[in-house]
Amino acid sequence: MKTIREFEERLHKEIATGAIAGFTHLYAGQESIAVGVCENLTNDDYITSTHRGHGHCIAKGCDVIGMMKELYGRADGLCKGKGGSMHVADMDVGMLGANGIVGGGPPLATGAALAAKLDGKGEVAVSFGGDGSCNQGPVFEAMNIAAILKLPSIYVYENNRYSEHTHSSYVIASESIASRVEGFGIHTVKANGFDFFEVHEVMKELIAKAREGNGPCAVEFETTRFYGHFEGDPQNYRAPTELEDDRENNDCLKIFRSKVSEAGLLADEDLDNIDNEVLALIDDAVEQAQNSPAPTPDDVTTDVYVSY
Amino acid sequence: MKTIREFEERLHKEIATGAIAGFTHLYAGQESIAVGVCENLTNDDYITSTHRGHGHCIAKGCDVIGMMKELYGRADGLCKGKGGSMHVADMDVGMLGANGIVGGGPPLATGAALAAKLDGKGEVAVSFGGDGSCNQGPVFEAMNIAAILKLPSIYVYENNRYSEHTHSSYVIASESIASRVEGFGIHTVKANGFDFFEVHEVMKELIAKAREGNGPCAVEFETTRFYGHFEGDPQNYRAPTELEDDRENNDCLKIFRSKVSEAGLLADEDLDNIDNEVLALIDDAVEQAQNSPAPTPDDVTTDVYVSY
Amino acid sequence: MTEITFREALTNTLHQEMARDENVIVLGEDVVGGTGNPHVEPDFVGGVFGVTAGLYTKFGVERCIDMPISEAGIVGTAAGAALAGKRPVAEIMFCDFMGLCLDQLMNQAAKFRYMFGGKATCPMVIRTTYGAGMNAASQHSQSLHPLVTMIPGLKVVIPSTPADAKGLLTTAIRDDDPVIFFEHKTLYTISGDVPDGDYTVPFGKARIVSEGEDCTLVATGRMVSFCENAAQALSEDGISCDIIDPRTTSPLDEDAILDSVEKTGRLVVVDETPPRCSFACDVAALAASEVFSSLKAPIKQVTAPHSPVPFAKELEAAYVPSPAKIKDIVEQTVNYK
Amino acid sequence: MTEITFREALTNTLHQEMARDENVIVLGEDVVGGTGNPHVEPDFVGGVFGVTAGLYTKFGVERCIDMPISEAGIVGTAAGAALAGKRPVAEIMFCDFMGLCLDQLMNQAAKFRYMFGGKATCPMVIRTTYGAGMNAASQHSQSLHPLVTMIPGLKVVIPSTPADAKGLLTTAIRDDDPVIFFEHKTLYTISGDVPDGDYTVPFGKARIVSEGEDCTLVATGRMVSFCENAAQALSEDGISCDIIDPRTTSPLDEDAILDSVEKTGRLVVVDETPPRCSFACDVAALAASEVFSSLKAPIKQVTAPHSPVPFAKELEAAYVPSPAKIKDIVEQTVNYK
Ligand SMILES: Cc1ncc(C[n+]2csc(CCOP(=O)(O)OP(=O)(O)O)c2C)c(N)n1
Ligand SMILES: Cc1ncc(C[n+]2csc(CCOP(=O)(O)OP(=O)(O)O)c2C)c(N)n1
Ligand SMILES: [Mg+2]
Ligand SMILES: [Mg+2]
Repeated sequence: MKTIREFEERLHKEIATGAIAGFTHLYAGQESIAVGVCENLTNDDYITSTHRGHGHCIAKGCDVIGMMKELYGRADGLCKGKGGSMHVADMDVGMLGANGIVGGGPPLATGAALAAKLDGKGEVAVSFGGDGSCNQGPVFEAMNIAAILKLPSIYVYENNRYSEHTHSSYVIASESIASRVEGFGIHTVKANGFDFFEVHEVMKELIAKAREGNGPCAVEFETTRFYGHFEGDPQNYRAPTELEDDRENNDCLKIFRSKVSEAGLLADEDLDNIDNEVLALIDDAVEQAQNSPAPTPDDVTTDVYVSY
Repeated sequence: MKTIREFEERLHKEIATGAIAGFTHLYAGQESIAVGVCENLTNDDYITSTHRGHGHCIAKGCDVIGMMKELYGRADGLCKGKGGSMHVADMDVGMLGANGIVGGGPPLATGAALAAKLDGKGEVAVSFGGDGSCNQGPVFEAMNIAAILKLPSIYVYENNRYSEHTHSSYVIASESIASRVEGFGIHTVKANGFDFFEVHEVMKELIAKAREGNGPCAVEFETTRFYGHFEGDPQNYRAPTELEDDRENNDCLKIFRSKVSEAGLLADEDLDNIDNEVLALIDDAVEQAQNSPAPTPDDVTTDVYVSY
Repeated sequence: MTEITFREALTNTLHQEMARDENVIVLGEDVVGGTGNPHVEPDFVGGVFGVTAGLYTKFGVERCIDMPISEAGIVGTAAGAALAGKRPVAEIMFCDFMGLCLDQLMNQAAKFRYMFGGKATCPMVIRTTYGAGMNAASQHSQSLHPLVTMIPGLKVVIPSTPADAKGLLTTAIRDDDPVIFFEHKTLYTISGDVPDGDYTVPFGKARIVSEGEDCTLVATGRMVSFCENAAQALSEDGISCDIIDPRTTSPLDEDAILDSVEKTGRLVVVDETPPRCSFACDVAALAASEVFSSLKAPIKQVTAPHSPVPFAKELEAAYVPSPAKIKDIVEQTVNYK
Repeated sequence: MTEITFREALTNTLHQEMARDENVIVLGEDVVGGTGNPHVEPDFVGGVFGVTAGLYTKFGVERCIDMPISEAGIVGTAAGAALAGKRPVAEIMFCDFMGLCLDQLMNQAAKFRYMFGGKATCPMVIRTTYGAGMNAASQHSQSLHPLVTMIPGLKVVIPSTPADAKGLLTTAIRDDDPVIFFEHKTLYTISGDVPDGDYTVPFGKARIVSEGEDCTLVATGRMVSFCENAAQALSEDGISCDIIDPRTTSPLDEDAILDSVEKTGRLVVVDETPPRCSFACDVAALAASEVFSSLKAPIKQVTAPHSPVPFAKELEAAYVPSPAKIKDIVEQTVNYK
């Protein structure tokens, strides 16, 4: 979680300097979800992600340095500088891609789950999506298909209350995302996404069910994003004290740390050490990214096809 | 209802002779729905329809002779022979078109309902769709949009148990179409589509609600089709006695006639007279269609644009 | 060699490839038929054009999968399964429905490999039907190969004979890139000799349908036989034509086309799509750029008009390029001074 | 005349047309911004590129409508409202998302009038952004005007200046056919003189950007200024160019293009799409067919390569046609022997 947080905090700064081009959507604030979900997965399981994908990538095991290089558009980035923030992917760890198309991921997760079912090894596929994505037609189709084929897929909705600048209460015509999804005959849970431990528990059960062949399930997590929709967004559509309140009371990292400390799982010192390691990793990543080679014009036309 | 039935029965015969080209999907068996719905509408209300659209067209007031000419591909057909069975439309009576795209209609009905709402005259828009259409993404989107904007639209699902050759119990991952639609925060009713009077009652209430500004609603009608998915379909995917059973016990016309007689609303004689008038009309339509002029090659490129 | 129909060639190929590689799966609407009805055993239909007949009975419900009417969901499912190691062959009943699943084709399947820096493969085939000729009207008669030919990352195949149907479908299924496979509705019933056993036709390699001196005709699918008819009639007037069937519009066998135009000095491109931004334009522009000095006459296209496909028989017949019209344009081209 | 930005020209036009005709309504994702948050008054955003700013405040929630992320639903709603007498102007944030709503564009809006025998009108405008230049990568940088130019029943508009932005958008809103209106992301901030008051630019009428003798350049949108840059550099070498901006790719001002090529004898078409079945092919094929005898050199196209749009700055810069590359190709064309 800390790695994701610091990755994003650092990006926030680097982007302000103009060092990183393109549209970047930061995941800070939602870390407990990515990590709480992915801690229950192995490299053989699949995830699909969104435009706000850094957290999912890191949680699923994408190389942080390779990611930073990718965001800097370097030739040795995870995707050779061709994808950038919205398209980070790593097949080796079952990360089937961030996705610039809202609602693009769930049908792919359904497909990966179909493959997993055929392989018969108990793998699962998880799609991450936002509150806004739940209104996209292909997302409904994907869930229906998974349900009728009893596929091992889990549809995670991270409800951070906004799709871009529009409040989720306006665009979703139902009591909740969860209640609507339930109508698809899919077992659905609503949970607190601010608490890593709750996320982890909920997902443990859902993923186990999916692995056992009980068909798809879904979960709606309450959460918040600490930065704008994209970097540069002034966020004046948010309530005056909303962000401070969230940072104060709904910071999943603070909650995590205090729970860990209270339960005596780790000493403050150990936690600090981890934090310092993370900071060093991010520093290293940025430095390596800054010093990595840029791609060359010839790279434009490679990797379009396997063969052509 | 009788007009629709005879229109379809006659088509069934004419198509077998090769007189009518293209893909034709007969509505026979479902008449009570089209008529029970449209009897509650005026020319200022809108409907959108499907590939199985003849019944909706006739019920909404399209000219039967013009329709028959259209199916025969004549220059003076309702759509000048350009549309054919799957694209019959008549803006003058609020019939926004049969539709060859399954799920194509509901978003259009949502749009027409938006226009109706802006016009503020209490008009409504009804979309007809089959059980198969309810799995199409844009249909979900259309209902969600109508719900959040509180539009005067009604989504009618005619569940005839099959989408082409596939049984609806397999492809719809929910208890019922109705229960899933309800998840969209839309008031939804499930009703017996075999009984004209029940259809009429149910729709009367729903349409009145929509006219009064209470937002969209939906209804799932149980029904059956008496012919194949399209003309030429051997229907061997249906249970052995299914069709005979339906014709015997679930014929909406028989049910209508016996109810009307029982209630003493019309004498047998009067009903027979109506039937004879209908037969004469259909005979006339076919004869006129057979004798109508074919379109000419120059017509191919007209009507693409208003101006170009 | 065995004489079979275009449809049989496709069905046999699916059987053959599914038997060869257990990663090959088939999915689509009504590809089985009868699924879900508690009173019957399924496998009645095998796709509305009958191409997937028998696959369910042979390979089971796990590998021949009926899908709901959800084109985006179908292609997305296929693309996701392909990313995860399967080789799905999905059926989109009519290419007209591509408008519903284009995102999954254009922004997902076509771009994975590139966006992900060459590390993903998406070996899926989308089989679909196209073309006019059955009076199926505007939404069931379109020819949309240009729509996907323009998209980098996709390969586009249009067989015109039963043998090519087999050879190209085999290649498509074994190919590691996403392939859109167009089957002309009116060709299912044509017959022809098809090689037995394992048979592949490479992508990007045109078929030289006939050889001549005076004009090059380029056409795909149903239009190939229309060109053959026209050429037959033209030969009676002493005009002989090269007829080139590119077989795949992406990749395109540019050399075959250009070599021919260098020889004949004249080019007529025939296609049944509307004219704008079409495959006919594409081939014409190629020649106008690459073999300009060989050209003896304007490059002509014979296409459908800029209008939707009409329903009535008389209108549809006037809409589709006819052998007579092809003949006429070739004559004009050859007589150009 | 007032000097304003491209964005301001569009915003002003929307205000003007909504004031003029109460049937004009605007809908799209975040066209208001802030809707639904109980703690704030909306209208913070006015579209992610700010084009619809102020419409909500001025015309109210009934006529400026925030929509869920449902592109098919948005276009379908617009099309249905248009059939029922409204004049919706819907925003599809990036044209890349057309894959999600193409059915409603291609099979519904574009074909109503034809399928219904000329009795329906569907006066809707789809405003959308296109083009590379912001390092937005493969799914947010495409130029998809060929995709809709090929569809009979649609009109396609691409303004390149603030004045055209106003004049063409006004015409689009008043037009009775469905119009797809492409706005290049990088042009929003350019400034230029724009006529005050009521101002329309007709469809199908090219803008002659500059006149010359040696070569015809055809380009739209952002590529027009790239051609101007190239022409400027070429003029120093004594080469003068006609630059033609068709402004609408459908309908196309064929005469303006052909007249120019007849004069110069040379044609270079510039577009930032990939090359296959492109608008560049379309224009090249037109000239190769219609003014063959005037041609002195091969018709060349300067386009993006057959690949998705890459992310990294260096890659994107190499992907998009540059003034230098245009200059180079024009020189080759002019020097062709
Ligand atoms: C198909 C599509 N439509 C619109 C967009 C523009 N867009 C990018 S992110 C976004 C909001 C997504 O909201 P949500 O799903 O809640 O995710 P969040 O940004 O809150 O993580 C929108 C509208 C897009 N990328 N893709
Ligand atoms: C988008 C789309 N997909 C597939 C088809 C082919 N098709 C035509 S009708 C049909 C079945 C429709 O079933 P349902 O909605 O139940 O209507 P019914 O035929 O029973 O009236 C299908 C799959 C189509 N026309 N459009
Ligand atoms: Mg959100
Ligand atoms: Mg049905």
